[in-house]
Amino acid sequence: MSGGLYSLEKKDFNKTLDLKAIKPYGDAMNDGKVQVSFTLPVSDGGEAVEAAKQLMKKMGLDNPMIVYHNQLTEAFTFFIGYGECVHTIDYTSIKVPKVEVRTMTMEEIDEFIEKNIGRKLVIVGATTGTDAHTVGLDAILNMKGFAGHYGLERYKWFEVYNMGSQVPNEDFVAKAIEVKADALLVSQTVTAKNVHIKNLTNLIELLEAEGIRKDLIVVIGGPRITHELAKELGFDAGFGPGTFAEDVGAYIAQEWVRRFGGKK
Amino acid sequence: MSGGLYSLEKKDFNKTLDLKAIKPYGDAMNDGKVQVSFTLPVSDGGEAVEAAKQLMKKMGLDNPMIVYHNQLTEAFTFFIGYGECVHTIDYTSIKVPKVEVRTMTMEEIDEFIEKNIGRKLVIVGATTGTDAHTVGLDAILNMKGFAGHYGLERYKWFEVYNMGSQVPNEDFVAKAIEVKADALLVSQTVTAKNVHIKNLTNLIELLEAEGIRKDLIVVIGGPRITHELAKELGFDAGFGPGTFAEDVGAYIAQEWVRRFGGKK
Amino acid sequence: MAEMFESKLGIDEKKVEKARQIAKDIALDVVSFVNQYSTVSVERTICRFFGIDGVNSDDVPLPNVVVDHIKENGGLQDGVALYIGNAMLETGLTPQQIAEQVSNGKLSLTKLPMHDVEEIKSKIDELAQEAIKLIDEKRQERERMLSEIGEPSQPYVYVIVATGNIYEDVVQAQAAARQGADVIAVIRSTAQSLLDYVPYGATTEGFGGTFATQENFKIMRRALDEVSKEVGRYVRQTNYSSGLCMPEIAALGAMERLDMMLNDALYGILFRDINMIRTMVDQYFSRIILGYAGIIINTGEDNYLTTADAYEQGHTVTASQLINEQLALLAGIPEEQMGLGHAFEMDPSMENGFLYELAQAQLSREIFPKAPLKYMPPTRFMTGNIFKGLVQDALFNVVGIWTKQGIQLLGMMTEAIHTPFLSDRYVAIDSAKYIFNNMKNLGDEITFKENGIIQKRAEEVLDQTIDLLEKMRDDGLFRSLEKGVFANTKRPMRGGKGLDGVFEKGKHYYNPFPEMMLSRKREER
Amino acid sequence: MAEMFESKLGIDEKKVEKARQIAKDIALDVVSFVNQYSTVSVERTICRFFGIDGVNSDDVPLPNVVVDHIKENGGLQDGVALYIGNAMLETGLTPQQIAEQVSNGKLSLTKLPMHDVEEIKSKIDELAQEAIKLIDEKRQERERMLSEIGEPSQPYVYVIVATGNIYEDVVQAQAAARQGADVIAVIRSTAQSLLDYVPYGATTEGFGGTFATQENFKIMRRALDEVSKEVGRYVRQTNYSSGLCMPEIAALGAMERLDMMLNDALYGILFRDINMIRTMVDQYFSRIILGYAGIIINTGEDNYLTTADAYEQGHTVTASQLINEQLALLAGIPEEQMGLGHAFEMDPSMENGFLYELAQAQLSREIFPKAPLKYMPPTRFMTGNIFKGLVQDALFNVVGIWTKQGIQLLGMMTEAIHTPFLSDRYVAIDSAKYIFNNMKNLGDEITFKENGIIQKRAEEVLDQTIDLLEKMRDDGLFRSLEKGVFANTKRPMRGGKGLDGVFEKGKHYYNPFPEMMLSRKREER
Ligand code: B12
Ligand code: B12
Ligand SMILES: Cc1ncc(COP(=O)(O)O)c(C=O)c1O
Ligand SMILES: Cc1ncc(COP(=O)(O)O)c(C=O)c1O
Repeated sequence: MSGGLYSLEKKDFNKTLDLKAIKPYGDAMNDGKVQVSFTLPVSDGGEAVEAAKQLMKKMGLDNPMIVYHNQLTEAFTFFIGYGECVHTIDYTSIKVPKVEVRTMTMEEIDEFIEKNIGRKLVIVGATTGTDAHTVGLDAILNMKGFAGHYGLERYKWFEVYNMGSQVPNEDFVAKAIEVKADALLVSQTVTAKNVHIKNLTNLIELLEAEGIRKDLIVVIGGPRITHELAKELGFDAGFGPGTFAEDVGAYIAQEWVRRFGGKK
Repeated sequence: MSGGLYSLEKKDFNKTLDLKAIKPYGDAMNDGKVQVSFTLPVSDGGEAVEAAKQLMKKMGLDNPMIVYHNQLTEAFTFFIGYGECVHTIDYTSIKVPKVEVRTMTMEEIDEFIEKNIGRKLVIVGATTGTDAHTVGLDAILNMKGFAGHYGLERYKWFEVYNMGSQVPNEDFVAKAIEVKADALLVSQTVTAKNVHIKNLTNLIELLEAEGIRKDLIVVIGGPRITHELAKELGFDAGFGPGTFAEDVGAYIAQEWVRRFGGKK
Repeated sequence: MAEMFESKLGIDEKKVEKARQIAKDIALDVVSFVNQYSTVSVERTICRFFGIDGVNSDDVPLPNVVVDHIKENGGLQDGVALYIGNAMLETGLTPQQIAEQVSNGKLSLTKLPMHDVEEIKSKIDELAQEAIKLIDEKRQERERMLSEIGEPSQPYVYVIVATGNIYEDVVQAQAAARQGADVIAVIRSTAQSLLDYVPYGATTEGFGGTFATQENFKIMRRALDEVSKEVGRYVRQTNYSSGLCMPEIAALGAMERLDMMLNDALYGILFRDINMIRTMVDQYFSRIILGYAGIIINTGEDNYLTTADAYEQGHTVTASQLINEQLALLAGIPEEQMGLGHAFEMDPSMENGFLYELAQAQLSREIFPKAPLKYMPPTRFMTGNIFKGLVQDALFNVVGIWTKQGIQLLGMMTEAIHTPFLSDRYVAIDSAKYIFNNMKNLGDEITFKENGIIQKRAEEVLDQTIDLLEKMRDDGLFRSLEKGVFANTKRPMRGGKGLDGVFEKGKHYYNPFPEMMLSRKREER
Repeated sequence: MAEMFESKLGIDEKKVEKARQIAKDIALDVVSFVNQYSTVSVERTICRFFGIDGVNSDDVPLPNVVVDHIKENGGLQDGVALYIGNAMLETGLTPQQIAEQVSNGKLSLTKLPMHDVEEIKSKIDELAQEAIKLIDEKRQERERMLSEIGEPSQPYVYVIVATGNIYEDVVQAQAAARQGADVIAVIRSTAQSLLDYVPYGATTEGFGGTFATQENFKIMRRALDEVSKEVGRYVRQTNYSSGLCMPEIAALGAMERLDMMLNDALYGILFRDINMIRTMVDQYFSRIILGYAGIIINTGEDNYLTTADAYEQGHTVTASQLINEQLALLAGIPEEQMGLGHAFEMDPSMENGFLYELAQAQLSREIFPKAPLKYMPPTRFMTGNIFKGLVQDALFNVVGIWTKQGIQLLGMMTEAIHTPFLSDRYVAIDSAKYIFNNMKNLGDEITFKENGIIQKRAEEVLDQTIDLLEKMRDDGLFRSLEKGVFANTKRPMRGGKGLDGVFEKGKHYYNPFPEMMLSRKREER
């Protein structure tokens, strides 16, 4: 009942936030807490647990704690662990490329195109390769749109061709030429074994072979697509989960003007 | 429809098991797949996701994928990620200290003590310090035991004093002296802020101050206790989750003979 | 057809009968249409039944070589059976030898002199008997194993493996069986359904799945038989026959003792843009085979709800199930083999969504009392939040045990991320087993409030189903699909993949199997 | 006492009445016993109500200084109020000044000349009125805020914070509120319940929890009021008063507008080895305070099932709830403030365990129709398998919404590992909100089969409860606890901590609060 009560063991880490060296947060700043789970190709036992802990240590997780381990089948054991991460990240130095676009509503986009371009922009969209997922593309293109946001078909100043799914790149490019597209919209969902990378790279090659790459705004989207990836693969922009039609619509309209000037 | 069908992209890792360099297993040998989750003290956004990925890279997780991120409150974002671990563990070199004991049943233990020691071994058990968790200790000591394994009170050749919970180390040691204990059994469940380490270290110090450490078998148990830790702290053995009375009983009986010879 | 039942939902049995009758009309119309046609895959199936197997030096399967050969030479309208039978009579070779010779260009089947048609047919019938004998054996083998090793209780715990490598699949399948799985499905490599041939041999690379090949079927069957004995529970094997090779894969399944097969022309039409005539013709033959072989079919209504809203379009699932039931019955599939599909796809953010889902699942149960319904987990609303996902899957399992589904395809918490890891499958099985055991008799214990939310919802869905079926009967199935009745997806009757593989049966066309299998089935009853 | 109810469980209302009557007998017996005693903590509570606060240079709280001083000088049997009142009359100082002087050794309360007892009592009553006014204000403030800001629907989502640092707790509490929490409990530092004083000031270090201090209460209250306005939902604050300072902490809670308090002598007896007389005396006064202050109490029956088997000992929970209800009523706590405890602790590996749990939860609901029952998550069978744990918590949430529990203390998937991380709490809230919304009206929609597993189980528990209560009435509560009726734990009547702080009230003993508070409560009705 003396003052000694509060002289508890001191925590041995600095508890102030330093954006130049951020760490994971469990329930105190910089405690570094990280949860992991993984399977090792060994049977369960003391040695397995020790191996799991050593692995966590190599990952930079101090005081590794294996809180659960269970043999899944002979020679495979599943682990759940918690540890304290020693690594830090300089948050202030991170710069992420983002699609540069001024947000606009459907009405604003239509008005913008009418004023600055004066004709309908022609768009061809498809899920290419062997990919059969159309929900994302339809969310962007279909009249009814997605989560209360109308799709580009509803816009007065876009003319939209939605080719659907499993479209070979060759057919896609042929259609682009046929309808004199201003922009191509590609959707890719299946990313297992990086099949999308191959397919997307091939599309750019085809467009270049046809000599039309520079005349088109070429955009990709999908649950695993980032703008960064799109740029790397030679596309103009990439759109990930949570995209709405107006994000893409605004981008295409503005990019068109940026690239090809005002009314031609 | 030609033979090209199977010339798919090759996986770029060796898919054979090498116990000198094991890696996590997602769904193929050596794919290295690890799941992580953690919170960073920054608001959500592209930069936050990038920071999370960089952290994963520092942990040695290649191709880091943030599959979910959600702002928990301003300036805190939760991440779930998957990546491919680059680290390997030499499983063949792992040796884990284990309690050395020949497994015996209750009857065998009683017989063993009767034959080799010829008198009841006196045991004092307690949950010490401020810890109020008795279920684990009772599982080992109480008549009725745990999961169908009788507790040590049921054994003919053990005399058991169960002091219950929240026992100060001083009282515990006094009792040991009073009843001329052969073995002390300590249970520790609360490990927050390493309170158990402090408490257990203090117990050994007390025993040594009293000059009785070497005369006693001193054993600890609890959900976070390992034999390794027990040894480090100066105890004779440590018992973790899943321990039954016969594990401890057999150990005490055998260790007593090992240490103090046969009948005295 | 359905037994007398006491409905927990208070639904009117007469309405159910009415719906069933309309569905039957729709199905009869389809069957009488498809009976006029055959397809390249039907013909390749006949080749396979006759023992033609292997690939040529270009890796083209010999059944394709033979059928393409006859097609190119303008003889397909008569069916391959006739040409093979004739060639056997003429050359004395086995069908396999004939195929090899055709492949080498040493033999032209259409150029051989034609024997008497009745003579040819009796040769063909001989071959067919042999094929059927093999299937009979496989079927008996299954029955024997089920009774010797043991039949698990329903819902069956159904999990997928999808490593791309059949040997890795085996490791994972056996692990899953040990953890408690009752059914193992080997997911096919992406878009295999669009291949107009069946790949050959054991394969170790695939995209998001492993190729369905006869050899792969065999390897997995052996592994599952082994582990079945170990765990004392017959572990069922599943693969996919929907797609351009529907009857062919069905035949391979029958020959390698698969126990279930995904089999749904509607899935191919809607989600793979396969031509509707092609796949309906294929489906009819494939179902005759599967029905005969004792293989449970799995239909794909669950997929509708991945693109259409589960609340608004719940009745489309029921309507499609009823049509699929009738199409299956007409192909000789008994109710006990009808794994009609549906899915837990109600928006998780919907107030009382669980109640609506419960109503729909119970409705399926009551309309199809004998069918081992195939209940699919949430997929549409799964995100990368594996923790939330695990809870969604848990509620799915609650509905599964509560409404006594037959086949519970376990959800994986990583659904939106990757094909399952070994550990994902463990977590899913562990969780499902916990729920199934902990809530074992929930379904027997609970009744629904009269005219409450659940009962009303069921009634609403049933009424909407009847409305839809009536419209569909007016239009016919094909026209209805053109209008986009299912999955918000419209498909033109003459569009899609594989139409060029359809042909009208000629005067001499002969395929011995449908009649043989159907009549034997009839005798059995 | 309970309203007429239509029982889903088909339980016999007469049995419930009978059980309640026996429990009342037991409680009356306890109250008449404890009425003869007071304790050091009751006396310190009076000091606090009189405005005595702060610590001396040894960090000893002044209420302790004053009470110990009187005790040492042999005056405690008359109660501190009398001495303080007398000293005020004698010195003209405020109670705080008096305490400071005592602490400095400048004043000896027992040595002052004694004024007329009636005069002293009227001085005391004046002070007491002021204290009560403050509590009234706090109570009205709560009511105002509830109606202005908004009252969440039940089950309230209740989560704990436990960082050890009140400022870190604030961050986490506000985050939780934003995510959807309705109640925030600040877990106390381990074993604070064994401290015979209340620590002082804002604290930043604790073991597995944060010290309960008046300042910490204030800091959290301010933070929660702030976030309540932000989220448009009044967020309740909870702390713990069970333990050696039961009435003292209750008083601090009343003064700082806490909304709920853990308050259960039985918990202290069984799980903290606190002497039963001490804590029963303390509890009686603490409940009078809490009842008056409009604070919901939380009882600790849930804890029984962490050591005893939930299936075998389910009835001990019910029996204890009934006793706690009667003890609370006698202390003026209305049913609407009775957060009686129970827990989801059925062994997850038990066949139909969910059904038994459902029966027990529904039974609690039906026996205590107006009480905001506090339903505790699985803890005993939680392991390090966070995935399995999340599913156990999900089923717990299902039972919570289904049986309309009042206060759902959310389980954390990391229960067996650590006090919750910020993200653990998020995952728990997200999952509970999903289930509560998705199954909103499940309870209204479902009825249980007559004489089925669920109904029979409820009846069995009720019968066992009556048996147990009858035995307990024969023995009296104290003797029963010696026999180990609850939680498989035996406690001697004269053993345990804190007995030396109990004393028999002397002839002049005076504590103005019980009568004042109880009579005002009576008037209110
Ligand atoms: C629906 C679905 C299906 C349906 C598709 C129906 C249809 N008509 O689309 C069916 C049942 C047919 C199906 C089949 C298969 N599927 Co699938 N399916 C899904 C599911 C459940 C939902 C996808 C979805 O619709 N999301 C909703 C939309 C709105 O989101 P989105 O696509 O991200 O779109 C948004 C943004 O990304 C962006 N966007 C998307 N495209 C574009 C394009 C442009 C230009 C722009 C600007 C923006 C944009 O905007 C959209 C709106 O914000 C996911 C699991 C999941 N929960 O994610 C699996 C999933 C995508 N499928 C998967 C797989 C493997 C398959 C199969 C290959 C399985 C098999 N072996 O049989 C098959 C075959 C399909 C194939 N070859 O492509 C995997 C993919 C794994 C991977 N990353 O590689 C997933 C993740 C499931 C899993 N874990 O296995 N599937
Ligand atoms: C039951 C329980 C309680 C009960 C305890 C009742 C009682 N009489 O024991 C009550 C409700 C009182 C309680 C209170 C608290 N608890 Co508690 N409690 C638990 C719980 C749910 C189960 C523990 C248990 O009984 N396990 C079952 C037994 C059989 O397993 P076991 O102890 O591991 O024992 C086995 C082995 O370890 C070994 N063993 C154990 N002891 C010994 C000794 C020897 C000599 C040997 C050989 C072997 C051995 O053998 C046993 C059999 O195999 C855990 C959560 C969980 N699911 O683990 C939390 C938990 C242990 N409690 C916790 C906490 C923090 C508390 C509180 C401090 C919370 C608070 N601030 O109010 C309080 C205060 C208690 C205190 N100061 O100690 C934390 C501890 C965190 C940590 N690691 O520090 C846990 C993990 C929950 C959590 N996540 O917060 N708790
Ligand atoms: C009925 C049915 N058939 C087949 C498949 C898969 O076939 P594919 O190989 O086209 O992906 C599915 C997948 O969901 C299905 O539901
Ligand atoms: C009724 C009751 N009071 C108090 C507590 C906690 O008190 P302590 O500070 O002793 O851990 C609990 C914990 O479960 C409880 O149930």
